Amino acid sequence: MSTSNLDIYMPILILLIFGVVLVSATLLIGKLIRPNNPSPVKNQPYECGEDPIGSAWSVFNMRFYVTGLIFIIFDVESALMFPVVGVFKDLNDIGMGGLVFMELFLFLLILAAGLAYCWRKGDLDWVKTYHTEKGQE
Amino acid sequence: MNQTVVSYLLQFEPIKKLVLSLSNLLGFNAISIVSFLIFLIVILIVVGFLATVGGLGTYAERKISADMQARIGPNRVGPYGILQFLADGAKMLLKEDIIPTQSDKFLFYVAPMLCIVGVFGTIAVIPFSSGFTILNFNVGLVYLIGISSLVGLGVFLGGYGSNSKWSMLGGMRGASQIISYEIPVVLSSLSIVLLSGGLSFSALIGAQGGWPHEWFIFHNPFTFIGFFILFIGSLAETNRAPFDLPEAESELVSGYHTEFSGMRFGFFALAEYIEVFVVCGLATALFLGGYNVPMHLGGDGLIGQVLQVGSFVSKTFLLYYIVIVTRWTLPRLRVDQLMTMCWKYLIPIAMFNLIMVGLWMWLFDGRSLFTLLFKSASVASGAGH
Amino acid sequence: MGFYSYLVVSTILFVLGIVAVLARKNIIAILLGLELILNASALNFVTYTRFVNNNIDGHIFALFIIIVAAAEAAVGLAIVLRFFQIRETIHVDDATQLQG
Amino acid sequence: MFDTILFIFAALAAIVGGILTISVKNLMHACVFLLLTLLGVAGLYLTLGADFVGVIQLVVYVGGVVVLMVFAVMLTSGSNAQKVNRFGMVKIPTMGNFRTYTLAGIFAALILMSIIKLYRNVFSMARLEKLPEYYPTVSKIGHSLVSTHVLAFEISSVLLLGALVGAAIISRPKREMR
Repeated sequence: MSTSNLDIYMPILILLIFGVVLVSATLLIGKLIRPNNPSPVKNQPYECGEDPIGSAWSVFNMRFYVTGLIFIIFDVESALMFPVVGVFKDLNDIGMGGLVFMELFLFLLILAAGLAYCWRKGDLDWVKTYHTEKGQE
Repeated sequence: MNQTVVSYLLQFEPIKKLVLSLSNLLGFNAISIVSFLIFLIVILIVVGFLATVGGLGTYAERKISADMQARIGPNRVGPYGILQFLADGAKMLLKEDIIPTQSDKFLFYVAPMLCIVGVFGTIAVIPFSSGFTILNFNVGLVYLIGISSLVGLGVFLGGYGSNSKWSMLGGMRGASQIISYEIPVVLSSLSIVLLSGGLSFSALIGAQGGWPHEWFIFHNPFTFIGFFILFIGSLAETNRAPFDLPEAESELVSGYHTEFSGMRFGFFALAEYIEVFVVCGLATALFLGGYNVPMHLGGDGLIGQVLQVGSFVSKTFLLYYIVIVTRWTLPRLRVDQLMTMCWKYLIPIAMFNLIMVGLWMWLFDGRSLFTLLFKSASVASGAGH
Repeated sequence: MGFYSYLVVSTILFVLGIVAVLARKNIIAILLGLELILNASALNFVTYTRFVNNNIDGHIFALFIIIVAAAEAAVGLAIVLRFFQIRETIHVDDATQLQG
Repeated sequence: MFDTILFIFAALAAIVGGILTISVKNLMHACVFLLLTLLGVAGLYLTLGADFVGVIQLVVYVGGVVVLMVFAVMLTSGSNAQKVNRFGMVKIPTMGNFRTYTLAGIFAALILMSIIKLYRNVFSMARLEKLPEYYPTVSKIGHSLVSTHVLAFEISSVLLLGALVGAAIISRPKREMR
């Protein structure tokens, strides 16, 4: 006697729904018992007592995007490496370890080249320095 | 393959009998209903336990910091102030819920929910013991990494939805920090997957032993470095000091949850403290032997399970303590230092580690350093005779 | 659940993606529609693997679709951001430089 | 019974998320609903027995692509959100209006018809008599990635390298622009 196959995903669904329900229910219950006296000043965003100037949804610095960009490439890379790394031990036991190691090594080497390129070109630097022709700055 | 707590409990006669009698009563196979009930009960227990851990985490944080700074800390509610977290929770529930007029109401609701859902999703695969793991998913490690990335999105949307400059900066920093530090964590856990040859937590932990020399942290020099990379990355992923830039009190007021009040803030805090437990559990499971008990004490029975839970939870709490002490010991990094540390130190070292662990695996067939040393020592002593 | 229900879901996703690509004028919204289309196609591959021929190739195809989608999102969004820096807009009708 | 429940939840999440993704006016909300769709599709993968593809969907899409989308939305929003584009066509620019949706709807109906025509072949295709048991896919995927599909595995790293370098070049600030 064992659980049927898809039943194993039950806890995941229960937990996700539980999280949603917990947040909604607590906020709903809280609505009944907590005070609610909004005022225009209270509902301002907090900026150390000053009146806020403009919206915060303004154009941000590009470097956050560059971080996300390099991240997603490495994220995808690790996602692709998970199954290969997972079978490395099995294949090593039957004497194919060298081959798989070489494949992994090549894969990592190509991506390390990408990282090295970004490093060399200064994409990894947070404080960007721009080299002008005159060598100033 | 996928073991669950239900399949463990079904070994016992009373539960089998319950299923059979219920099936006879209802006229169809009641296994799904019974497993649903068991899952619900176990999940309620585990979530209650982790919520208590999260609450006590806030208490421990304040008490330990008080000890380190020669203060007393919370001491009014209950003995030694241990019930302080309940008082805090009640206070948060009763606080007024302020939503700024300029903010995005939908995101204000979604952001704490994403944090809570992301953390609760990880609970399903935490390996408390060989039997009492809620779900021993055969890709548990990847699942944990994937579902916990919801937290980063919640942090960002919380900062964005507030429409306040401080929140915005905090959310931006938080998101870029969390995603950046995910890479070293994934790379160093990949090296452990390489050694154990499986993606489920039972395979990862089963490849280790009860004694410290059988743990993966002491398997070879590279995994020793890998542990620290994973631990640093975990600290950064949970926004703990010295990486608490998203909520840096002294520069960003309170970071991404500046505008959140009452229970919404409470959810962020709860998610953070539970996530610290989860990542400490991850480090324990990957590097510190997980739930293994030395000499397999207690066997496979119920006593053995309790000992395994004790082994896992005590190691995790030790790491939790280290996390808290670290917070009150080290100063905060600057943003550029943070990014430099991630991209120029941790990731290259982690990639190098992965390759070297692969090489070690290939050359020594996955034998640990201690096994090799013992063997050479016994060979030497055998030659001496 | 049966074969058809998965096909219905993936078809709906695909059509929704098409609608997003055609109706929206914001380049990022168009990219969101593209993600829907790619998801629908990957879902179809996995469905065929389960119901038609039980080999693993459909999963691998889905895996590579996900990978290519991620790479496409990275490059596409980089182009969008560059375009925004130059033209200060992300309206697709403003991207007329190549008209000559 | 639970497979049906899981399927219904996942399919509802996917479809409702998809409809909201293409219809809401706020782009950031559209990204959140895209997240719902992606979670739903991950759930559908799980019901199809593709556990590894499902969790990779979580890792790559939820952890990566959506974050990137959200970053891009934030980096391009702001100053000129209410500006009319230079053709002066629409009040709220960029998110489409009734006319574009009508046209897209007609076109999508045409595409739907051709898809249904294509599906006629699919429906007549020989299918498995008995559905296979669920099995762990990750080791099979790993084995085929190092044997049959090894070229795709290695070339995908080149693809990622190209994407990284290309996107880094495109998004790099020009010197004179500051």
